[in-house]
Amino acid sequence: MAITEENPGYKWVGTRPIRPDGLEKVTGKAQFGADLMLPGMLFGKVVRSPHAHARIVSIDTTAAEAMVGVKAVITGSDFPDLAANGAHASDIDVANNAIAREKVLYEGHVVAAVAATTRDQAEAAAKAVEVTYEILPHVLTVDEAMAEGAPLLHEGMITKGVDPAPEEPSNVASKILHERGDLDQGFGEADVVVEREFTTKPVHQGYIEPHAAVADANSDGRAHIWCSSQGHFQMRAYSATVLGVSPGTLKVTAAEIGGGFGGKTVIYLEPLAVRLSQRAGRPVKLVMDRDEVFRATGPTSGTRIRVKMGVSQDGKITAAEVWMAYEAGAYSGSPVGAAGMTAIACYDIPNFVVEGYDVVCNKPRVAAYRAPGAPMAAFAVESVLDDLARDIGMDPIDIRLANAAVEGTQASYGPKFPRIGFVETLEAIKDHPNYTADLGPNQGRGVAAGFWFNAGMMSSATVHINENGTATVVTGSPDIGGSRQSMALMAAEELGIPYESIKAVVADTETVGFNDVTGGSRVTLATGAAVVDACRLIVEDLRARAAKTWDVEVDQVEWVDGQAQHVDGSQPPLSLSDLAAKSGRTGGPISANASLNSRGVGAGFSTQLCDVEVDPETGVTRVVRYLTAQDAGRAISPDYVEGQMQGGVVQGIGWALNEEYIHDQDGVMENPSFLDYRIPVASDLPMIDCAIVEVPNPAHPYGVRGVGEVGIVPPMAAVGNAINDAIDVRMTDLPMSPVRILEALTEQSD
Amino acid sequence: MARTHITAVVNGDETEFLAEDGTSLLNALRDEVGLTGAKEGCGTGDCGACSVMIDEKVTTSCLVFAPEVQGATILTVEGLADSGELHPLQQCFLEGAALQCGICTPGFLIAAKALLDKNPDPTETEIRYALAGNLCRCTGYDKIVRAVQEAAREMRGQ
Amino acid sequence: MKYIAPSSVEEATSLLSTSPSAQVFAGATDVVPQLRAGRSAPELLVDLKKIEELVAIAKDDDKWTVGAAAPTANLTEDEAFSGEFPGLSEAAGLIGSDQIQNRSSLGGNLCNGSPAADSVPAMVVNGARAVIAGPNGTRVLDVAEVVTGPGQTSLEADEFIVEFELDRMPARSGDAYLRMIPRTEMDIAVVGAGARVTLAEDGSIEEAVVALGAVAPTVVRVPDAEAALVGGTADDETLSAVAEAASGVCNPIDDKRGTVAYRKQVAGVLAKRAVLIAIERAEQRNGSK
Amino acid sequence: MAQVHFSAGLRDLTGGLAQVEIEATTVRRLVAALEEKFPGIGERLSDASSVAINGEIFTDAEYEPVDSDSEVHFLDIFQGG
Repeated sequence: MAITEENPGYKWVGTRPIRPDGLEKVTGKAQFGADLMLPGMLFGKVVRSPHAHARIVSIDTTAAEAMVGVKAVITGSDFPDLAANGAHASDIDVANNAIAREKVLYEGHVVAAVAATTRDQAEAAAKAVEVTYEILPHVLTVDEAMAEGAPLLHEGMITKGVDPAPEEPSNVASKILHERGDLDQGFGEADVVVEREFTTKPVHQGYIEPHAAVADANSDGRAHIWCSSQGHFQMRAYSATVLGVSPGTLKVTAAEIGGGFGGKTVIYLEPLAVRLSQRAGRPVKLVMDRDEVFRATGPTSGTRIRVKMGVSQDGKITAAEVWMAYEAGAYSGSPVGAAGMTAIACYDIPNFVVEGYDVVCNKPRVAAYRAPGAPMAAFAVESVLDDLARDIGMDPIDIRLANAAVEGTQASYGPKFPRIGFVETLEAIKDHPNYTADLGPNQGRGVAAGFWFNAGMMSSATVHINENGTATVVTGSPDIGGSRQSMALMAAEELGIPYESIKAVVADTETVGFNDVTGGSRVTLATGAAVVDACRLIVEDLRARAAKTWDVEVDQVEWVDGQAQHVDGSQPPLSLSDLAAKSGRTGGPISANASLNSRGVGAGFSTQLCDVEVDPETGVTRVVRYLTAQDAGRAISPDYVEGQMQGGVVQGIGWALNEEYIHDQDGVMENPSFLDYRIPVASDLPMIDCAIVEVPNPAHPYGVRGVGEVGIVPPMAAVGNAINDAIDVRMTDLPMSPVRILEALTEQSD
Repeated sequence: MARTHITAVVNGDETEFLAEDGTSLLNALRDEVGLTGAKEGCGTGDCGACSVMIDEKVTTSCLVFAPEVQGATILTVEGLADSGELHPLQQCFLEGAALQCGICTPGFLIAAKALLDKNPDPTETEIRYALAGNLCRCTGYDKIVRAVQEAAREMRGQ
Repeated sequence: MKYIAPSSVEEATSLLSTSPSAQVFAGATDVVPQLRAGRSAPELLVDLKKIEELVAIAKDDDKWTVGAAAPTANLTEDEAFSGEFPGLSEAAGLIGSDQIQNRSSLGGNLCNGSPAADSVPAMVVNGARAVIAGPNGTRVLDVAEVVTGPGQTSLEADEFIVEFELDRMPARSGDAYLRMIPRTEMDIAVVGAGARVTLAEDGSIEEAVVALGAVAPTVVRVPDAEAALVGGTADDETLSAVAEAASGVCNPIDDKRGTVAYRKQVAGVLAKRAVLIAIERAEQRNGSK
Repeated sequence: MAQVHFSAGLRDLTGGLAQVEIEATTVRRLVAALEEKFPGIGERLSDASSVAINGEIFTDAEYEPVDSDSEVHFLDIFQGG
């Protein structure tokens, strides 16, 4: 079902052809991060801290270096000391997270790395690196980290955003605050007020491909890196920073990427592989084991969130008060800022205070994960809103409609919303047959909504017209979920040639202009806009060439259906292949570049409807029906828009029901495997029904809104609200695992 | 360390390779035979990305020691297409957009083939349970299940 | 690490007697993760799958014989076996994915020594016996006696299980196994419950065996539940007694997979449900084997 | 005069003011004018990477034009996944 405000009559945009890179991926030919083999290549292995917090007293690498097959051993001292060089604080954190210098701040923190001729030799050498630690007391949660007298991770950390600035250091990196109106007055106007406290655990992005990098360093200081990441230009920049070299000395080739969801926007292995390769004089491959992925990469924050909201009897939210503390892991930078901006952004609320804290603790540094920060806040806010609707006897969609942000609403984070499609997603749910489908025993139904930005940022694209009139579209945005198809569809639409005549490729850092990361739901929006711009330059060029051929003014030439036409029809049309074949006579090869810092960032909304069945004797919850409605602006590639919607939902269902980091008292992760970190499997799920809503983004040439992230924002609350509907228990702690549900049911019956 | 000489039929070809005894079949296929279609997602049999068929039985090649396949017949994703003609499952995965990043796809294709070899007309539930050993983090499984249903229909000639 | 695949029981036992650091394996589905985690480092890997008896599945008038290394897929796909022991077949079928099923075995599931092994409660309620080979020939031991604690068995270092024996299922008898996992697949049991009942001609319960997994260091029988069932029917009062007895016999731990309180409560629920399924199956097996 | 709005987190530097009016033709000039008025705010604003002008969010707005009708919001940093 698509709700379309206008039908622009596109020929390619909105169709469902086969993706350009599909064949390689169903035949096993596609080269992912770990697939590259180079002659003489060594295997690397990283040495990691077994302690959550410790001072590195000494590292003895002599035994490892003496082992058969070992070609290089490196430690933190093999990298420049950025702090001593006066580097920017955020760069120092990147470097120290890649390899520890003085202290290890979480179990799994890198302390050394080795390279050897075989995997087994590398494994053995890694075990032979002797590290002496002085174990320090650790903190694992925001509660522990914020407690009076808590051990400090960073001795000089003074909380930012507090006036006056605190004199004493703490584990609180910063405070954020958004407020409007008068909270007391707002709660005074409320007929019903609900206040609850929620907790969520760190969860991992869970991409199936572990991090992998191959580096081949030359003796002249240059190096080539192959890695799977969400942005090879970003990998180049970070690697250069950590290695202390100019980015221009590094060439990074993007391997196919086996999932990222934000977790592959940061570096882990790349600078280590380069340094090992430099030391050994041979190419080096570093690949993480799954347990390393869990222990040392990602995840997103564990949180504690308090929400108090009031409504009047007619369903108007009169006030909202939100307090949030987000774990940042070892270094500052939790997504609490985005959480603060998104927590109540779906609604037009006159009086609110949203307060948040970025808190460091002895866990791996958090990385972006799909709409970073927003899902936890939405879990809390949408749960409370559901309670309010029940208390005043209002339909859950109606209460959201009564408060929904629309064009012109002053968003809670500041500016006024441009044209947005939130109301349309709510209506799409209400109009769907799932909304009134019968529920069986122990089944319940829940609604929740979510908001997320799109990022804009920088992109470049090059379009080449081949000599037969086909085209190559080159970008530098790694294709993580079908974006090559979106690029090719927009190029086909612009050039007026068949989709099949276009090859969309992702080029290395030396072959195409700069591109920011594939993240923030930005690629189809921003890189797509660069492709459109480049195609339009090509069309201008083609018109000029046709004008030259016909000896007429360029304004006499139109570009229609892939061919140049004279406005009065006095010339036989010239197709793209005609013009391409004779390009040598009209000025040489036909090619255009476009680079931009994207404008037109849109806002994305999703509303979701979940039906669950709860076994009241075991606490097991099964999702039996699921519907997601999302404003895509314009679905360039509906197959992959649905894919993003469904994928986001299912990650959210996992987060809701079973996924969590479990640490023991020593701060050691207890479940670093797919056996015990339970992401959803096929048999856990029903089909995920999709309603693509299309309210075009007025600032994009095709009306695109990013679709990658917002789908993960509502599911936890949708599932929680459905559980509440089924068994009349409000779950406030994630995951809503069988153990927790049975505990809650037992408490309820006591 | 001395390596063992192993002979097996891989994707229809008699293939010889060397591997240390403790090496997984997965690493031997990837490093020694040069077939990198099977992927390591976990190394502990929990994700299915390394699925291959050994003597027509699907298994996770990360849990098989390389010398175990002496004399066996192995099918990897690279052997699924017949002389360049895609297997119906491959075609249906493409047409049904049943992959996003594609890292899990080789394993899903092999596991789905194993299912359809045994059960040409599976229900949705049977498909979901047969593929439960294959993790996908991108798609939410919806389009994968539909692609297997469609391939099953085509293979039954419907 | 050296790999070797003996072709006879004798060859295997002599290998084990002469190699102090040997690891026998069938599907290696537990062995490989243990090796990777550095929890064991044997010098010799002894693959038991090339020994005929170890992978055979056979029956005669008195008993079934199931090779200790036979892939569990072979067991679940054996219609005669699965018809006669649906509970054990289903339990074996729960050990991992289809991929794992082509490798996992009853012998491996048992000897790994996990308290949560799915097939073990189902073997115990059916009175399965392990035929154990060693340097001095074979001995037979009740499956319930094999595991002595988490990761520990009563087998000597040079012994291994050749096959399991199961007496043919009598008339008016049925078995069942249920487990609780948070997902629908690919998990380790948080609680497992096996049951087997034999009904008298009048439909009352003549014999009952209930065993639980994942709630104690080893699989535990629930004698009070069995006593409550025998001689009566599965009315609400009896089922409550079964549940209470099951919860009471638990000696679980709090760990990443579940809590003590949860395991106790759910053990009762699953024991009750497993008994009901076993009775239903017993009612359907009203005669021939 | 452009209407400039400060998030609550910036108001320690504006003496509690939530909104001011500034005459400027680009965001850069606007920030310079604000720095004169509220010393120290310039650095914080350049760290807060996003700026919304009339509802449209820019990652790097330094040279974006503003005019007397513009509504300018300085937003906290956030990252996408």
